[in-house]
Amino acid sequence: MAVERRTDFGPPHYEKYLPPIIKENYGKWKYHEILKPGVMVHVSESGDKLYTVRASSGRLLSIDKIRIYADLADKYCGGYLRFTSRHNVEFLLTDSANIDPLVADLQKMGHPVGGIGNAITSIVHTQGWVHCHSAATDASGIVKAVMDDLIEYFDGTTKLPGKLRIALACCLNMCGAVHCSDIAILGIHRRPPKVNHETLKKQCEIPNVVSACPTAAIRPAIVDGNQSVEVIEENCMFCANCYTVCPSMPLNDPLNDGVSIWVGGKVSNARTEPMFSKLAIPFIPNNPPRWPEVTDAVRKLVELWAANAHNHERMGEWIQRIGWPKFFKMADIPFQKEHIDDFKHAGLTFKRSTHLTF
Amino acid sequence: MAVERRTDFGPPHYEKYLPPIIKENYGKWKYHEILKPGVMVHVSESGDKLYTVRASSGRLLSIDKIRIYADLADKYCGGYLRFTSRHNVEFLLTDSANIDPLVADLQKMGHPVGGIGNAITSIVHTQGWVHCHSAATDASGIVKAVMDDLIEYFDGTTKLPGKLRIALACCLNMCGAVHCSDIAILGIHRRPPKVNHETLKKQCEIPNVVSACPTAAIRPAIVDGNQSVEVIEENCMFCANCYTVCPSMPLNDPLNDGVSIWVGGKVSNARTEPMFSKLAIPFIPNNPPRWPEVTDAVRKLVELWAANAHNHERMGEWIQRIGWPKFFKMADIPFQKEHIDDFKHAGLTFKRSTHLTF
Amino acid sequence: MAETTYKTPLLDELEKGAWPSFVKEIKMAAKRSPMANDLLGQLEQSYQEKIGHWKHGGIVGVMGYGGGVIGRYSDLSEKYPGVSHFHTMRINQPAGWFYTSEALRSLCDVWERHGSGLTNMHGSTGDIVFLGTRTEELEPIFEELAKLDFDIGGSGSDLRTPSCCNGMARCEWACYDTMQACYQLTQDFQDELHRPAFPYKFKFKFSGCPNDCVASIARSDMSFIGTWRDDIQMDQSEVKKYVDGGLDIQKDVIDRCPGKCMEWNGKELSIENSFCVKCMHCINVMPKALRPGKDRGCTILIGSKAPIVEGAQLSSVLVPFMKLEPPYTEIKDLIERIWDVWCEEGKNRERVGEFIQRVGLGNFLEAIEVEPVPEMVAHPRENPYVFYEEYYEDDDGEEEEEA
Amino acid sequence: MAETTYKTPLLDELEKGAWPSFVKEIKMAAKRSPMANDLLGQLEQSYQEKIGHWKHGGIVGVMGYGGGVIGRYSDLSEKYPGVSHFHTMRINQPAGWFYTSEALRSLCDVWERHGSGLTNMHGSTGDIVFLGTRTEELEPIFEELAKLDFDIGGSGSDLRTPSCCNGMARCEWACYDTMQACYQLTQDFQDELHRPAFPYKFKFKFSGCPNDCVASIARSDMSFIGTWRDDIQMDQSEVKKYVDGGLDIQKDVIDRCPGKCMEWNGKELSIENSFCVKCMHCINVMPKALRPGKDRGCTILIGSKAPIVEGAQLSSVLVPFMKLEPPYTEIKDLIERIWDVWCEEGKNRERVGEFIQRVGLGNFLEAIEVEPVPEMVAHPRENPYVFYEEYYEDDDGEEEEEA
Ligand code: SRM
Ligand code: SRM
Ligand code: SRM
Ligand code: SRM
Ligand code: SF4
Ligand code: SF4
Ligand code: SF4
Ligand code: SF4
Ligand code: SF4
Ligand code: SF4
Ligand code: SF4
Ligand code: SF4
Repeated sequence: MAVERRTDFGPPHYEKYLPPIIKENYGKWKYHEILKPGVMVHVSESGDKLYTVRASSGRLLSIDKIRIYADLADKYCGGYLRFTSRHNVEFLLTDSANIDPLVADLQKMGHPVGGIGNAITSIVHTQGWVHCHSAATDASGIVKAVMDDLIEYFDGTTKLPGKLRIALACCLNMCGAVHCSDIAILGIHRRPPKVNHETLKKQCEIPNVVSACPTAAIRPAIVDGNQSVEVIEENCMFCANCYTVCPSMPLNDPLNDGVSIWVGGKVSNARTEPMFSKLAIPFIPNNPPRWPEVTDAVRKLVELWAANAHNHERMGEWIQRIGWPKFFKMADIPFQKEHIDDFKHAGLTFKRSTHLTF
Repeated sequence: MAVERRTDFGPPHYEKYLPPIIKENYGKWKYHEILKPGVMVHVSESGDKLYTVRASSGRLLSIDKIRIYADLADKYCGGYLRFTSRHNVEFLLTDSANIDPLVADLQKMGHPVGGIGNAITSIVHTQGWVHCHSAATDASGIVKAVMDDLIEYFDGTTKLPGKLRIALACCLNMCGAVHCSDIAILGIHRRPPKVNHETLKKQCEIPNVVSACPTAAIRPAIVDGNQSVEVIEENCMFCANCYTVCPSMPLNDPLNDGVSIWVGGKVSNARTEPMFSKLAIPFIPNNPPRWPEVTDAVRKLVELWAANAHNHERMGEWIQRIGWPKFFKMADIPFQKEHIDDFKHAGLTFKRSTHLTF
Repeated sequence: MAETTYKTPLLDELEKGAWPSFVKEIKMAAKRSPMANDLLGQLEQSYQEKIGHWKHGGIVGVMGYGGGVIGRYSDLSEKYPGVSHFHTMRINQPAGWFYTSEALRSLCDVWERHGSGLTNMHGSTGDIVFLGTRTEELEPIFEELAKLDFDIGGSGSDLRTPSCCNGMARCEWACYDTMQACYQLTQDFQDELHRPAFPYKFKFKFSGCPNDCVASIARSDMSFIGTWRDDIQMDQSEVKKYVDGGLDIQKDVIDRCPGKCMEWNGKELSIENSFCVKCMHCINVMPKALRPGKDRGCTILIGSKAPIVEGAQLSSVLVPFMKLEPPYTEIKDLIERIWDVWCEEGKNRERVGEFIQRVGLGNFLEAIEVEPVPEMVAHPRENPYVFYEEYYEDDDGEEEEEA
Repeated sequence: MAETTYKTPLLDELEKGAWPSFVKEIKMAAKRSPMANDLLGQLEQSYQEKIGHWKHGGIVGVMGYGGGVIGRYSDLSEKYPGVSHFHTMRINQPAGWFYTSEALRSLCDVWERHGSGLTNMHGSTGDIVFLGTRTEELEPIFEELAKLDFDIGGSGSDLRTPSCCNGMARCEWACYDTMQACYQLTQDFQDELHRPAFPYKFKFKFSGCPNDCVASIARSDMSFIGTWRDDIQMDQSEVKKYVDGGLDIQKDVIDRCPGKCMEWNGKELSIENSFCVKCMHCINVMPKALRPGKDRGCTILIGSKAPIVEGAQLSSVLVPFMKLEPPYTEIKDLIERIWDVWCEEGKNRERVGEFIQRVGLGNFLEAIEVEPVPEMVAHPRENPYVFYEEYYEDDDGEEEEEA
């Protein structure tokens, strides 16, 4: 008989990977200070100091690059490093003399150091054309183009009033959880699913397909003798939930796919409660490889916010203070029908007071 | 041939009823001052002064009382008077010497003078058992009992931090528009309609009845050979919309009807945007003639607000500042399932942050 | 007339106390009116039994009018014949609820001759409410009222009796002439007021400033609320007097300003008016020192209503700013476009606010030919479910119009 | 291995610029891996055509596990055979994403042997993502990973790989031990993580304080966010230093405090802690001077998710305050009660947040045996549509239980 296969052992225990200084000061950190862009120190009650150098990883990493990280970690910090919740890489140093050489090495290899404090940090993003079947746009490409353009705000060259979080999701599934970002770049379809009537009955359960549609745009139908479904096109708002449950209903369409831009979301409870992002620019066509209209639009938004926000005022807090009418005017974005919510709770987004500025 | 009957001539022109001082200063008022409880003066750019004495009318007035008002108006102010949007009567004087005698006369006849400025003014209310078929409680009786109890806040004996508006509606139709009141007293049914299967088919259109129900609690049924409807009782939330469209579905029920108390609504745009009232006390049984549990509950709420609110802070603004958990604790009201919204937009009333106090 | 004298031990309890007693009023009226007397009897029984005794209303009215009367019948009419019919008449009040003693007396006289002698001054929509009469009295009442120039108000699925705050007549803050606007639109829409032809009721209310003293934002399908576009008028010396008089201007005014746009340097108040949201608070607190600006008009909002059926709504901004002045052409055109669309596509018993939510504000605006502006929303959409209306076809690359 | 060298003029544009280039990474990997090479070719084609070339995923996995692998096939597999299979493996990251160089290297070695050599460090749920391999490699990879103690993460309708901020390991504000809690609950719910048996996915995220550095309130069905109940710890001399150092304490701290509970008298800062909503702002601005209180624990919130289908949600308060400490019995019991109810009554593809909205939070609380508290709501209900559950019967006067 075979040896029983080991399963369900779970992830390795994190303690294995903690540097000694962390083990010793676990739960005993007292305060931190930002020393320069991308570099901070945490000071323990014991007086111990832990230096962190943060660099952009790009997220999509080859094993070659990871091995280089490992080498750097060995060289400067006993082999200890981590990644952040926004996919940056962080080196954990105890010797402050190692900071500058490490930073220099990272910069040399094209991994800018920064993203700490009042800065723009890495864009949380998703798969796009690199791996996902649902993508209405590419993820890595836009992210690269946008961050190339915004690098001054990552590496500390240009100061900002507060943190600004950008996220990208390549379709409405929003794996990048862009719904609560200062600026969100969201891939969108704009053409209803093209039903493949020949494969549908085989690949999909018709009742599931019908019930998948939040706007009841799908109904069963016999087409060319096939049991299939039809889409009432004017009821479709391109969520692609039908496609998720049924491969025979693709929405991907080069002519109509593109991105929308959303602003003013946040996650932290700092000052204001967490907020959803709101629609700013309904549609920008895909324009690979560098999506110049998207990088322009994002830069304009960043600059507008940077020039006008108070200290520690996130994008959404700033807009809340000045009001959306002023925002649309200052951002020079035409306000359109698309901006007005018409989903289930739409009525609650209407302006139900006379608190207006002129 | 008969003379053509005059119709559609509309209300009389208001100018006929304006005192000369108003005609002369129409649109030219400069400022006003509150002289004492229930008495204010408006000063015109011309220097003219118009004194207003406001008294509670009670709203349900006999022609005898109206004639007495008319006499008072003749005696003190050239026959000019008006009623307010909250059903108080206002006498419009030009001679300040007439103020005190008028106030004395009004008080003598049981019509307290007050309600101006930071005070409780008359309760906007509805018909109740005096005239309406839908009433889950009486209107005038509760209003009388509550205002007897709160008279000190109307006549200026006890000062308040701001305006406090109470309203009463005897059923969910909310003719008293209680949905935006600092304190709202709302008649509620708590027993599903008792269907009169014999009359239903004759009196009502079954499809209308079925579609009248917002929670789909009604379905067509044959009962004892009659075409009728049945009510899925656990889906009924007692809105009585079915009864409005169909007399054969009464909800009135002495054992289960009563009132609920709502707090924190406002209409004005002053400072904060208008707000809906929120449920404070889910149910108090009808206890005529003086509804002591209701008067107690209202007084407690008024006192709590009065003792704790800042200047110009309406009930809802105060609660917003301290938070609902503190409100429930201070008001000593148990928080129950009933307080949690479960209608269409319920999810938007949940606490979606960690902004809590302990 | 032979009349029962009812024992009313419960109601008698409501003659006590400082507040005016409706029981006393009914008793006063009962001295002369058997209807009022029987109301007393029936009401006492309701108090005993904790239930009303009115039947579901029937349709009654005056000739040529479809609204203005609420039919009401007792379910104890044998016991209380005086209230076997007990209909309500809604009489359109004069704008601002101003009266002369003479006008009131003549109304009382009509009501003494033909009804219970009981009224509401006023109903919560704003009408003079004549409380309790018989079907056969309706026409004579109307005839007599007509002679006094008093017409009937609305009820049913029609325009309801509009109402307004006293505005320019007695308030320094009125930003447009509420009483004139209310009067004029009432006159111009008499047919809509008297002949129910809408999907459901429709209410106008006119408030002269954002204090909204007729609760228009909460209680009318179309709310006209005065406001201004330029700077708040300030008299610095009067500001100073308030402060010297004990006003804590920082705490009670500046810290409460929703625009966060005021500053007090110990001597002068300054306001960054481009951030002022016209809330009225500072003006309310210092009426001698501050006044609304001079470029005045109103914000028009749409859709408020009580909860039945889809939940209560406050009105929402439709026109951020409009001068509301005679001959009111622009606003009347707008109203008619709204009614056209709503009458065409609204469901039975669907208030305009519910209708807008069902069809979508964007679509509604297109139908009534109003451009969307950001002032209409608290914020743009949060969900990505956008009904983009056009797409390109693969074959020809041309934009195609959908829906 | 015979390999095409693709011309990638469009992708090459993305090698330029200051940000790390994913194209460079793919090219680096392509040197060794035909899979990565064909990915490059297919991606260039996507860039030319503005469309992805992946087929709808199929179900693939490792023995005994129902999740953790996302099947992926090219729709151009003849042209790009290297990506005919291009499955993703989700590897459960160590809590807090801490590694040693050695651990990373051994992961790389596994992936060099069996996959494209491309990864995401990390996926947006938090997993180590191995990007691109063939079905037949899955089992060998798992075997090798197991030797390294790395297990697979979640996918499909199961518990997804939990993640946490670095908490006590490197942050002075952690109010509970996020890494321990994350690790322990992950271990304790291995079965739920590996064998999809829920109505839909379910995510845990752990943040040590209300700054919420893993976005748990926006991205997890159950959000654990550290907080405290007592007073903020203050060091007045450090406060003074910040002010002396140029901090505008009034404008940048006090005026921005949502609890409106701070005062600065020029020398000392005072906080009315009973009004502090634990937002972290003042602490964030003055980390040397202020610290969270000492009575620490966490707020547990439930239900956040992306928009599909009912619209996006943030998590809402379920437990205002709980000590989150070993052996985590109380929280595990609660989680199990929640899963029981949701598994029993949730519809297919209904996230727990949607489920709660459908059945009503009150009913949900009853089912999971949690008492309602006002902290759970932003405000009590505004609509009067209350499902009172009991009424008296006329005949016997006894209270009857409904529903
Ligand atoms: C390393 C990381 C946690 C981890 O375990 O990986 C982290 C670490 C720290 N965060 Fe964070 N945050 C991290 C993601 C987040 C996120 C999540 C996200 O962005 O997806 C948030 C919520 C963002 C949002 O609200 O949309 C977040 C909101 C904060 C805030 C609140 C900022 C605000 O004003 O809203 C602070 C406080 C501050 O910076 O003043 C904070 C503060 C900090 C401190 C200062 C905490 C400390 O004392 O160690 C750490 C370094 C600060 C910095 O990056 O500026 N961290 N922080 C994450 C780094 C991400 C990155 O690579 O850039
Ligand atoms: C006479 C009347 C208008 C009318 O045409 O009939 C009126 C008249 C005045 N109102 Fe009003 N309001 C009147 C109903 C209202 C209403 C409507 C209601 O209560 O149903 C509101 C909205 C209430 C709400 O928000 O729920 C209202 C909200 C205000 C406010 C804002 C108060 C606030 O802080 O929220 C002010 C400003 C103030 O008092 O500081 C105000 C101020 C005033 C002033 C001072 C305006 C002026 O300069 O003449 C008038 C006398 C003040 C007073 O009563 O204290 N009036 N006022 C109404 C008297 C009702 C009564 O008999 O008590
Ligand atoms: C008389 C009056 C109450 C009062 O004592 O003041 C009243 C009385 C009735 N209202 Fe009302 N409503 C009265 C003002 C209101 C208001 C307040 C307002 O207009 O400012 C509202 C809330 C605002 C609104 O329009 O939403 C109001 C919202 C309702 C509703 C719910 C409408 C909704 O869309 O939610 C109904 C139910 C219906 O229409 O079927 C209703 C229905 C009724 C009916 C006709 C009962 C029925 O189910 O058919 C009541 C007749 C009572 C009777 O026998 O006398 N009444 N009703 C008010 C009219 C007097 C007047 O003309 O001046
Ligand atoms: C790989 C990853 C994106 C990434 O590049 O990082 C991802 C990729 C996919 N997600 Fe996701 N999701 C990923 C994190 C998320 C997140 C973020 C999070 O967990 O913090 C969300 C938003 C939060 C949430 O759970 O709501 C997310 C919300 C979705 C949804 C929408 C779920 C909803 O209830 O609204 C779907 C659609 C579905 O489940 O059918 C989805 C579906 C998918 C599928 C499986 C596509 C599908 O339709 O079946 C994607 C496979 C892509 C591929 O081929 O590689 N993915 N997905 C992330 C997982 C990596 C990891 O394990 O670390
Ligand atoms: S956001 Fe959409 S397209 Fe992008 S990875 Fe997620 S499911 Fe795929
Ligand atoms: S994309 Fe969404 S809205 Fe359109 S048919 Fe599919 S499920 Fe319905
Ligand atoms: S609130 Fe209800 S019971 Fe009262 S008058 Fe209006 S419809 Fe009648
Ligand atoms: S009272 Fe309301 S919820 Fe109950 S059956 Fe009638 S319409 Fe439905
Ligand atoms: S709404 Fe404004 S203008 Fe009208 S009475 Fe009230 S305060 Fe005066
Ligand atoms: S009107 Fe209101 S918003 Fe404008 S300055 Fe005065 S208080 Fe501020
Ligand atoms: S969530 Fe709080 S405890 Fe965790 S890393 Fe961020 S700031 Fe520190
Ligand atoms: S944590 Fe936030 S709410 Fe509490 S005192 Fe500091 S700033 Fe105010």
